[in-house]
Amino acid sequence: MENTKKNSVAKKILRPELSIFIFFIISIVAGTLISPDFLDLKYILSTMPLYTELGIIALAFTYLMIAGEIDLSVASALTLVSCVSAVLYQSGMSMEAVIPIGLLLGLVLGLFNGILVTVTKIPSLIITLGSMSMYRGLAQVLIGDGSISGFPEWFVGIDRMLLFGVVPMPIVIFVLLTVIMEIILKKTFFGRKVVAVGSQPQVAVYSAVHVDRVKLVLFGLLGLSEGIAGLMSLSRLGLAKYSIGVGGELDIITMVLLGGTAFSGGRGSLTGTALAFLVIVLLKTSMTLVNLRRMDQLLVIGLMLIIVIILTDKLNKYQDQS
Amino acid sequence: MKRVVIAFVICLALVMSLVGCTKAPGSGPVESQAPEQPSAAPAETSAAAEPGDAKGLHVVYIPIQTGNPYFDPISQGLQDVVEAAGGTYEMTAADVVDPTAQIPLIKAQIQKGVDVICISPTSVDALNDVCDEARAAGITVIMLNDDITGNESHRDACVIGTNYEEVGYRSIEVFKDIMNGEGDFVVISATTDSPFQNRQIEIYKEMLAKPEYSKLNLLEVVYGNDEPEKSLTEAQAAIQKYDTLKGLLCPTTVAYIAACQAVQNAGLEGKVLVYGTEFPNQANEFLKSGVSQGAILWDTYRMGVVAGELCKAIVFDGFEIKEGATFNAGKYGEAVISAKNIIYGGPPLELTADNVDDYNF
Amino acid sequence: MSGHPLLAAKGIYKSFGKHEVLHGVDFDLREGEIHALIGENGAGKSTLLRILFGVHKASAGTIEYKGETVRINSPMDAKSYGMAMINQEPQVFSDMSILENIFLGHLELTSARMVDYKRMEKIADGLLQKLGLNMDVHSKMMGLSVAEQQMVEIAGALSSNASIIFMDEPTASLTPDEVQRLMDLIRRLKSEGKTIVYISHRLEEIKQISDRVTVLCDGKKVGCYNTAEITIDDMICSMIGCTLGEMIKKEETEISDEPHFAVKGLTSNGAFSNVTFEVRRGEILGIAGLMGSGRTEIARTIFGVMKRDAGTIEIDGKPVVINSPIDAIRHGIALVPEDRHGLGLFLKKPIAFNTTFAASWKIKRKLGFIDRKREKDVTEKYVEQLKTKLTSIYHNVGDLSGGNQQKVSLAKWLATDPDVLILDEPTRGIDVGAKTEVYKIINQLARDKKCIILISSELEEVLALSDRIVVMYEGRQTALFDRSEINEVNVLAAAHDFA
Amino acid sequence: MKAKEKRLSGMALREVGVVAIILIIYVIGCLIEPRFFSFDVLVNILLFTPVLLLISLGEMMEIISQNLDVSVGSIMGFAATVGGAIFRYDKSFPIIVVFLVTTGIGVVLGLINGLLVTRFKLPSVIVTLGTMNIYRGLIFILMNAKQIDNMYIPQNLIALSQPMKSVIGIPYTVIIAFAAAALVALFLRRFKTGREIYAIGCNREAAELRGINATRISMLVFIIAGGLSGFAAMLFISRVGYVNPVTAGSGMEFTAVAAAVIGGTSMAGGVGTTLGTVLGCLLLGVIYNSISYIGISGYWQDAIYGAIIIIAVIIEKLIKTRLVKGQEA
Repeated sequence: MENTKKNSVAKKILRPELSIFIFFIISIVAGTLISPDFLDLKYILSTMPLYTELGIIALAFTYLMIAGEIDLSVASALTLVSCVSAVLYQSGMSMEAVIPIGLLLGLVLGLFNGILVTVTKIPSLIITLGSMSMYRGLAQVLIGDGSISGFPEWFVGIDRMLLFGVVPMPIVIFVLLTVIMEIILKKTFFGRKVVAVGSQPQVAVYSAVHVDRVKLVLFGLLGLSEGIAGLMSLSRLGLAKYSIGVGGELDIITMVLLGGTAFSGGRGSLTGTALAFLVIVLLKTSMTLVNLRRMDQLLVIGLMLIIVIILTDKLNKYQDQS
Repeated sequence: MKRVVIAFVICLALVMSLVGCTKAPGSGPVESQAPEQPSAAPAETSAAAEPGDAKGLHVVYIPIQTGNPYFDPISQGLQDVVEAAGGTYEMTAADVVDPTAQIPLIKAQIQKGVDVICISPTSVDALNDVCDEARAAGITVIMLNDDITGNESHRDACVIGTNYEEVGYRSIEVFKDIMNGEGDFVVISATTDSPFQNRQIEIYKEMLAKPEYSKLNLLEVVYGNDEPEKSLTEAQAAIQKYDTLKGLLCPTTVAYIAACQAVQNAGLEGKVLVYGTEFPNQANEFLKSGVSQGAILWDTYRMGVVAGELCKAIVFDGFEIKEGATFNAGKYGEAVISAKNIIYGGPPLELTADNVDDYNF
Repeated sequence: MSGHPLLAAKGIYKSFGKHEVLHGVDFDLREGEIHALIGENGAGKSTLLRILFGVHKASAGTIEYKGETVRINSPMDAKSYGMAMINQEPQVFSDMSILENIFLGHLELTSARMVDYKRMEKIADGLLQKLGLNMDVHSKMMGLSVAEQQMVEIAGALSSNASIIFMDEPTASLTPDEVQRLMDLIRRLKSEGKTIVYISHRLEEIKQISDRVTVLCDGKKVGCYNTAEITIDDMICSMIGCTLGEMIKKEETEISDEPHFAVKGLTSNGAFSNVTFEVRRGEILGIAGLMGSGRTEIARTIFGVMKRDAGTIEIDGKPVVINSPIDAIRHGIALVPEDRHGLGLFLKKPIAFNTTFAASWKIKRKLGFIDRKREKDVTEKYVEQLKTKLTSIYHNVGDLSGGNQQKVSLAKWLATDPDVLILDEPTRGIDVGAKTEVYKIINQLARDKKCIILISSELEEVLALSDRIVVMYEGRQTALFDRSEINEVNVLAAAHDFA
Repeated sequence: MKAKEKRLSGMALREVGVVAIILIIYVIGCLIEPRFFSFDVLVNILLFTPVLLLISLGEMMEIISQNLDVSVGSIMGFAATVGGAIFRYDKSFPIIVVFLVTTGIGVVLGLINGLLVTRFKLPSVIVTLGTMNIYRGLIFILMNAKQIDNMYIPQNLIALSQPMKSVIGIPYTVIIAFAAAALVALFLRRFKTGREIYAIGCNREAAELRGINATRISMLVFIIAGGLSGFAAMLFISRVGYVNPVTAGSGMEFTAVAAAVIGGTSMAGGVGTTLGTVLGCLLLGVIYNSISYIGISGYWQDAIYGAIIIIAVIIEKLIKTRLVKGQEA
């Protein structure tokens, strides 16, 4: 009894998110160590919007990965949305009209993957490997490697709309989404279905869950987030270009995995992903401050990814056996 | 316990990798290429060069991309001048050619409060806001090698390698001589939307309209997207398609080397002539083996030096940038500011089998 | 014969996670004998075999080969001692040729270290002939029947010319004449001096061929007898600790006359065809048959997991359409699947999570939020009712013992308040104590006027508990016995389609 | 016997299909641009394959053994940069030796992947996503991000990929690559280990019950894949004539997966043929060239590649389901 009590306490502490939390601390310490200009909340806040778009997608991606699927086409979809929206606006459509269309397009792009995966039962990894290059390809076909800009004043610069004069809008959105989605995952039955589908699909089927339907919803959700992110980047940059967010899918997957979500599905948390998002932002910011070359940054992040996965794996194992 | 150990290991690993990387920042310590500190340098500059009195000349250069050799000489030039003047020089760049990638880099420099930011912009319009932000923070923003055409108001000045118009006219002239004024040729460009490329092609066409060029016949303009494999395939296709093809004109370095390889592969050295923009070290073999009859470029190192001198002038003697004003460009003498605050680094640099060995970049 | 046994296990303990399945079992194997290993499901037969073969690692105990203690950590080691294993569920490479399925792991090589297909073909043809099979060794494994796959695996074990062959219920899915052929083969192997360990539920087979019998019960060794000196009844007794009598008692319940649930001409292509029966409230209908006879598939089809190709499912005389478990539950049908781990429970999720998962409506507030309080109530209600032993309803199901897991699985489906409850192998892999409780529960449910369909490979169960019994053979319904006609002989005959 | 025919039809169907697509595209190409119909064009198409083929072969083995390695591109880039650096240091360095060096580097990096995957039981995609970045990063730390210019690359290496310099008019790189393919085919069909690669991909548990050391095998596969990528690095240098540490081999991993999958390698593992992968590469090569010859904007390339991957896997799915049905009936 005594022992089990200790166990449960230990369990509370040694949860998968722990590993990323450790890194959260490390990244702050390391950041302040390597650069005096680092610890400046205003500055950090102002750099966050640059990554928020990926962060938002990462949230929906967490759901998908908990359900045991993966989508490599996320960054490409983001780009395609922003490019199509830009083209539509250029062709004389009003921005008010473009926004819903952009969101809708995101939804469609997500569902396209979802339908292919659920209908053909082909691993999502390979399906989305295809759509990844297809979506970006389409964006390229659409506007070559030029760029489209010149959007209405009110639309451009979402990252410069501040809440309480310090917190940029994208971050507000990100935090809100994190909270809402975490609640849905942990407190509602839909959340349970997602977890169930990911941990043991067969059992889910026998427990009267439309596995495919759940997955479809999640792909749709992801698509929607891609739509939001696409429009956000359009607003932040005030331009669309086919090369925007190249390789973003890696950053996103990195965030999700860093957050302690199991690649095999069945376990994960939005808080973890949000933390991971912060860690990535902090690391990138501090490393950029000392003008560390991006390739070296990749090295650091790649290294961190592997370490965290191993650690999370250990923690998960610990959680399973009591 | 085991977990604690692991956690510890992580911390170690990360911190170490971080430190390890910071040890090799920017382009690392490189021996100066500019041998003599120009004697013509004005007194106050040399005074400023005294260490200790480095009243914070802090210059950061942000090229388009890391690992792109084109920018190395530019960076070198900047570095030599700035460090000779006792200032601090840093270079940082993104790993992908993504217009958004440069923004956090610039933000970081603002946060650090450097004096001058030199940027080779990835996009003509993605940087406006962040540039304004920088200038509002009292930082001089200089476009380097490329201008943000149409958004000139968002930067203080722009240093480009040479008058690119001149390069265009010069290329087609030389090309005509190589072709003995007659024959069919194909232009292999980068992408359909690259301003520089399109301007060059416009100039070619403008010249071709003239009577003395009448025998020169532009068959087609193809685009290699600046990818080696793609450019190569395009070049091969061109050679395949046109029996009468006599020349390949390439306003981009990737296409130039691809063209040379295509000609070699087809065994048409000397029968299909190649001319275009290329670095000495890349063109070297092809010029000597007679695959290519010539190449044109601008002295990128010189461009860097001029930019560096400009930074010095601005920070040390509050040099004011306006059209017509001149400043001392060190060993390259006076540099003048022309329209739209553009400064030309120097005249075009023409490479032939004979002079290519004189340059190493 | 040398003093030392060929292979001996001393004081083998093994536990999976929380609960221990082998408590210090001894086992010895003499050269050239056929040694039968019997015991109920979950008695630990397969586990013991898998430990000897290096698949599992024993928590304690030693293994001796010809008197010397050896370490067998993997099948690789086992093979090096000349062992081969025939698995209960055939382990096949469906995308590869039959030939390779036979030889993988010990491919024949030419002098040039290349795979020698010619030679393997010859050997394979020989083996398949011995087994009385004719199949093209180059065709792919995919599409073979379970029986055929089983035969191929047997051929595989033989082709490795192992001296010790473990057979884990090789006959479970075979037809009588296939079984006969296998028996002959085993005798021939014996005459060739091979040593064989043989697991089977078919005690008459064991009587037929084995020299010695080791009986396991609840992970303990009951004893080891010379087959000649022990009757089948004794075997049964020692297997179940002689408690059959009081263990399974059918409590009489009054059964309503008109059927509540019925299937007519139910067919699922490739699994079973034209199955017809009806169940009345308070009645227990047993479905008997060999493995692969289509028992489980019937359950799955009724529950809407498998495709229904023909026939109707009726409730109170009205046909209902069931295309998914969702429909099934809506019509008050529940299935407690045979495979707890693979199909029944989310092992790494809490007991409360599992108990309430299929009955979401009971714990949902508006907007689909979960009412923790009600979740707790529902769960505890069934913990109460089924006397599930646990420390906290928020611990993972995986931490419970097999018996209690099964109870949670039951609770999960009872929570959906079904009228028709299909129990597929409700006592597989749980200890005797738990079994008796499960039987009590089943009786209780019958008293609660539920229609119960009981599927089990343990004949005693079906015989003792059922009011009526449907017997399946190779996907055909061979008989439907009323209480009066129910006896072992009839059912077995029907199950083998004699008569 | 019926089963046999089905098997043939099943396997062949796929290859025949790919061949058909290749021919169709080629014919269309010829119709639109008559000059597309020439020996030199065929050579150019072949010239496209060597680097991709070698990497795809490795990727194919990974997929057959139920792994996926997205770091092969970075491995090639890494090896190429080191190889180039050697030449920059001494242009007259014996090419054979450098071949060995780059291959060796590939082997080591592959080994690292393999260790991480097998020791820590991590999904290979994730591990290699990590190492993909790490390897790329290492290039920069080691090479300081400097391009190795054309003038440093020995001519006789470049000559390997020049038709004119080859006695039979087909560049040596092509011959080398196809020879390698032949070896891989032999290895996979005729050697114990080769068959065991299929076995662990088909049903790992069963394989282990048969006493096959699955860990050892998948380890080996990672090493082979790495080695092939390292070897490919030299062909890359020979083809491109200089090494840019950023672009060298980036994105290659996805093209390689595409080639393998188009060639009929099943993501489910256990299925895939060398011939199929070779055809996959050729298909991509034909598309690549015809795009240029017909004069379609290069912008279409990625879109087309992506679409083809998706179509390919769906076709595979259809064939498979049809087969299973056929055999059940």
